[in-house]
Amino acid sequence: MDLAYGAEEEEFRARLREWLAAVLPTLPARPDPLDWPARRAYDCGWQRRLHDAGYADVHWDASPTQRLIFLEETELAGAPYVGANFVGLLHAGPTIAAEGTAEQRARWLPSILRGDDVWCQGFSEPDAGSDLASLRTRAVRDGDAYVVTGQKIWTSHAEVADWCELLVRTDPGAAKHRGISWLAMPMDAPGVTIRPLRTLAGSTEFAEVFLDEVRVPVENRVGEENDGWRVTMVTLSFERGTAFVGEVVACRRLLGELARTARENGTWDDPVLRRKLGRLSAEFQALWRLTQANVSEAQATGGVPGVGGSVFKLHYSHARQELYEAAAAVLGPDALDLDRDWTLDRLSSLSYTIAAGTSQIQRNIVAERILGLPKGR
Amino acid sequence: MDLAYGAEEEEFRARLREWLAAVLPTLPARPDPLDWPARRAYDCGWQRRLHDAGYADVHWDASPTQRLIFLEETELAGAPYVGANFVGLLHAGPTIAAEGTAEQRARWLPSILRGDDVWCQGFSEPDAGSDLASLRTRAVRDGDAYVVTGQKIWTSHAEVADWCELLVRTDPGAAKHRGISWLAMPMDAPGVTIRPLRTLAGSTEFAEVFLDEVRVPVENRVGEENDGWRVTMVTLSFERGTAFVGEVVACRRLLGELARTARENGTWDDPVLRRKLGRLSAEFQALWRLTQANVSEAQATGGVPGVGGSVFKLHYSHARQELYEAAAAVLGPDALDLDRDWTLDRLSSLSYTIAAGTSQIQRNIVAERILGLPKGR
Amino acid sequence: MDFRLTEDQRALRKGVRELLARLFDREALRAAVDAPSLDRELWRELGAAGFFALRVPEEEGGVGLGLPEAVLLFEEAGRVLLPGPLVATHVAAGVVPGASEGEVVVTDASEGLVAWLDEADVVLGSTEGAVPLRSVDPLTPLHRVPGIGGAGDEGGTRPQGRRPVAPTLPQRRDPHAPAGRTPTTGGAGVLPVADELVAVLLTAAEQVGSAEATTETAVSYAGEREQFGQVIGGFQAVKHLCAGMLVRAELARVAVRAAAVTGDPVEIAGAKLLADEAATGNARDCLQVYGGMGFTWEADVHLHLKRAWVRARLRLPAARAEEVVAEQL
Amino acid sequence: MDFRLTEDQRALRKGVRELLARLFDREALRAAVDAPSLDRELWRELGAAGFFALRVPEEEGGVGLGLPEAVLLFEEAGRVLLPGPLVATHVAAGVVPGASEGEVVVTDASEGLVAWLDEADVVLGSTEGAVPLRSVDPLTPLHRVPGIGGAGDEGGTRPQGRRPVAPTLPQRRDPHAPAGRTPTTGGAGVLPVADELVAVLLTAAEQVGSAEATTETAVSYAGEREQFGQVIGGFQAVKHLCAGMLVRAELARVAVRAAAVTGDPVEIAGAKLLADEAATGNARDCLQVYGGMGFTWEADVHLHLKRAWVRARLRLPAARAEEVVAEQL
Repeated sequence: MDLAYGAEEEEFRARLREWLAAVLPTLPARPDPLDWPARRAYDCGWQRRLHDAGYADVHWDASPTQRLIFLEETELAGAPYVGANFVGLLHAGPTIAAEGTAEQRARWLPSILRGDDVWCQGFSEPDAGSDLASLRTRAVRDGDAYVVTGQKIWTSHAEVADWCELLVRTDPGAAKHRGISWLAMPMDAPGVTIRPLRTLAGSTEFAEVFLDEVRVPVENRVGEENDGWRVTMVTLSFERGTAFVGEVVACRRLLGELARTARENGTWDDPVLRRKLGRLSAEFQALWRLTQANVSEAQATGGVPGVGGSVFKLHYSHARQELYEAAAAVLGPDALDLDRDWTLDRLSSLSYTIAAGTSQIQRNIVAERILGLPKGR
Repeated sequence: MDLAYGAEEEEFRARLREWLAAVLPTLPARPDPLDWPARRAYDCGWQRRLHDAGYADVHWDASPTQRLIFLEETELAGAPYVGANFVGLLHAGPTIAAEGTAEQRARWLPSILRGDDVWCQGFSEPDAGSDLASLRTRAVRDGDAYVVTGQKIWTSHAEVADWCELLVRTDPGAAKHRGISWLAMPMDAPGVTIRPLRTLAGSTEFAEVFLDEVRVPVENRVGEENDGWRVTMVTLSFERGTAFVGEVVACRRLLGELARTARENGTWDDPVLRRKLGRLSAEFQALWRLTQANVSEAQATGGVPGVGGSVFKLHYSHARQELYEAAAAVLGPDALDLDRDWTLDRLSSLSYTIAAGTSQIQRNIVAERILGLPKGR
Repeated sequence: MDFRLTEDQRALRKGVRELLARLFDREALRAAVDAPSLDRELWRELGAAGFFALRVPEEEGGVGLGLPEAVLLFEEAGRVLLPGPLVATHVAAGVVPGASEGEVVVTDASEGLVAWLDEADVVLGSTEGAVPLRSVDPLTPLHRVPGIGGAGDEGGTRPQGRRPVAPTLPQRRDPHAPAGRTPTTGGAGVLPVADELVAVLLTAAEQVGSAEATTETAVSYAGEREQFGQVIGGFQAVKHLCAGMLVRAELARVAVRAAAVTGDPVEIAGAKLLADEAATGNARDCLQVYGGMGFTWEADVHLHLKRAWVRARLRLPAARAEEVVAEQL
Repeated sequence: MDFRLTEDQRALRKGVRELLARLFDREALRAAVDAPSLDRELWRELGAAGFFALRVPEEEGGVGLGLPEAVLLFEEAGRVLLPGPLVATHVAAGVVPGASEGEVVVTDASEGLVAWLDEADVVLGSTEGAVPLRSVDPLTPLHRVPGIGGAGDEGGTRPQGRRPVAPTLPQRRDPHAPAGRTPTTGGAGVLPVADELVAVLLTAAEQVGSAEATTETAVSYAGEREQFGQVIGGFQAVKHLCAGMLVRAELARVAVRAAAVTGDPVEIAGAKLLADEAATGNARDCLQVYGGMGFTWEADVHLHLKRAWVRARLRLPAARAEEVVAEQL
């Protein structure tokens, strides 16, 4: 039970902090959220700077504790998010690193780390959400290529991505987890159609991707044919320990801002609200400690994440939604104003109990994998 | 949408109120809660007075609206509860009235109405709770009697009951709902052993009943052999419309008392508590209206209850538990004092989401029978 | 006592439901979302159908019905997300000329907000310095009256085109009575500003309609959507979410309808409280049942949620409603 | 940073668990419930094992460990419902002679309540006019100090046998330091009454232990109890209840342990808040999983719930804890 960081870790933190202080003022202005090419350019420019400063592979090679410090410090400093490089750095990249051939690693990884290539994710389908393994996008072998037809959904950054990590069904006769393969698909291949998907917040953060007889070379398959589900599980579990570091740091900052606003507009005098904010503060503090606990666990087990992520996500998604409800109470009528960040974030927060495994699915995972209760419905 | 009572109903209320005002002061002192024979005598004495005044069959023959008025007025006046006569008046009696032969009705009903005979219920078993139909108490035909062996649990008033409405398995080979029969068992039959069951509130409101080759005459069976489940469903659904009238009236009174206490001890100045009490008051008011709605429905359909009871019970049991949590906050350290009614009632309230169908089972009922969602797990 | 709808009330509800299905079906809803503006033709048709004049006495050319019937109307309006300042215009009928007929659009300031200010002909209450804000609900354009009910006036005070009009409204009115009739019962000050109470209750009725609509939507989706080889409505977690929605909606419905019958201010406040919770809570749960698909602009769930948020803030928000109910304890 | 238990801490926890299994198994628990009185022999054995002297410096005859280790101890105590004024005696060790060794039983007044007053040798804080009350928790006899923290003094002021003893305790102490040592850091007033903070934290640790015990009990019962042809733990409604229990317990556990490491007053208040909620909430949910069987006196669930209620009230109840945490925002 040691919450103090070691000398090496503190040195890492100090160097990073110094670098951030120097580099952040030199960044260009943040792009318009609706201008996807500008966002890509901005995010990739940031990744290039990280690369040149030696931080590009912090998600891959650094220790979980260093990663924690990196995510904490960048968030505290207000540095850009991983943004368009999310899938490349945190999903596809690690998968290729772990499961790809030497040739595949050499082909795809350096451009991810340099911020040259942007990846997106083609996993979910309209009829395969919580039940991802029921995906139906078909890949039929034709010579040295797969011919892929189907539809993907909830694909972020599809419009500006170079590559897509794609799950396809290569054996429709096998049990549903057994007939899936993992492909790297170039997004400019003929037959790929992208349709932006408008969310309830009015933005187009996601897209649908339609695949009509898209030819993907067999050499783009990572892992064995029909072994894609196992390959995918590696991807999905990769950074669970540190997945939420930035978000918890951000929430604690948000809570502070909210308290400041409440003090300014007088709602702080309402004990109902004030005590609510106190309770949320205690919860986010505990979530920060839970993050540290999960990172310590990951550090000790060589980076293999446990199911602590499900425990974390269950409470975090709830607490963050509560945070926006409290914000709405503090803002009063102004909570209906879309030009307030709070309002847009409140709308976005509605996805927290759904995306990346609904709370219902997370509770199943906790009950079955941690508590050992029987599988059932 | 008419909430005004008709002339006949108002007259019924006025007469009842007048009678209550006259009779209540003449009642003996309430018995010690631990003295079961005294409780029986008190409850039966009250039932006898109701009988002599013409109110004995208010649960059977009166209209649902009259029953609503009866329960509302007796609760408002602080009259005794149905107490030891609960099963006779509200479960066994109506079942015999609906399903018994002329001979059975003549044999058992008058003594229930007069408050001469007390009935108890032998339904639940240690391994048959939510899944009542899995009961295992066996009844084997031997000449003109059933020989009954098994164990019942959660039997109220067992120590002072004359009769038990007993569910037994008469065909162990049949599907679980199909092999059950309904018997009237005399509690003084050889082989009946009663063991009081201490609840977490420290009281012995319930008992376990052990049955060791108890002979019950076949003529005591109500309904056909193996048809007991249907007979039971009649019993269980009998007074759903008005089942909670007294409790809602009582809760609204309790809430008023709580507000008074809060005003006296200063906790009323805490907006968190005050607003909580306001919210609870709105909920109990709505529950009262829901009761009226359910009664109106029952009145219109000739007393056949709908599933409104499940909707009611789900919210009521939750709200009433919340009421005691609020009471604990008002009382502060005094909430730990067992000599306060609030504390004992708080403990008893823990059963509300369990007894007579857990909230989980009630949600299944609402989802399947009202909303038409598929049966499942 | 018979709390069920009368034959006439059932017929009224059926008629309104059919009317709205004709005037404002889902296609019209989505068209309105894409191009939000107040449809004057629709407004006049509502007027012609008696939507606004429902409580105006027959001798004054109205329908001559009461609050219970008005509540049924607004439940139906809430179900289909009918847009416009319906409550304000309904309450103004019989007082503001043209409101009854749907010729005049009336809005009002409530809790520092004014809905549909740019489209309204008559504005009740003070809207001084009101500035437009980008409303969370695409179907409810809002102006903000600075300095009232919240975080202040960072928005500044942009000039606006129209002068607010505040005709003299009767200050008290028996909520049982059709609009415009003089109170027949109660001494001075018994019912403070009955019109505002009526507005609160009708807003609550819209919330109830919305809560019922999202319940039905969720149940219907849960009965169709398959995952893990069965419809998701077969999973207890989903079933129990849906059951909770029904309970909330039912409780709010009886509360609102009873408050319409009694007209009791405390009962109205309590009904608003439960109706707000039912509408916002059920829209949230509906979204959870829908999963990702509910998160899209194309699904209607978010429209219900956003409107429910707006209605919850517009008239007697929860904090004050709780105080009103606590007050009489 | 490594938030995991060290080898030593794991060994300590294992040792304490074995010790308590020996000193206070379930049979002993139920015997204590049937005949509640403070077992002086048990108290001395706890003293001999270092339960009270854990944080007293080695040079003063103690074990010389810190708050994190104490928290592990009290988690274990909470798991098995170990009775007696453990927290007060532990905090008094090194200050009140005989406390370290378990020769002297120390209790204190907190929030208008005093636990085990009749059995204690030393009482800290003012207990003037304290009257016995029939405690909801059969294992925690309580006296009520009238007029403090609640509804007043209807109980009157019955005379009592013993005069309260209030030795002079150091008013501030660094919670990182073993008990009795003088503070080495911090200016005047930085940590108000560190002993009270320590007491709050150790009470929270007991709550965490209780929350974990009820989680395990519920899960174990859910894995055995059959209804409708399967164990009830296979039903989603039950599974999800259990999952929620684990989440609450985990969150409270990391909060309490981190607060033990940092000794930060605000973090301690937050930890108490979450621990109270975990203990009471999980006992409630455990009871719900048990159904009727949990409602019996024979099941231990109610003992956890009642003790959790008592602990939640005894030191820094939720309302104040929330204010303490809000204060620093």
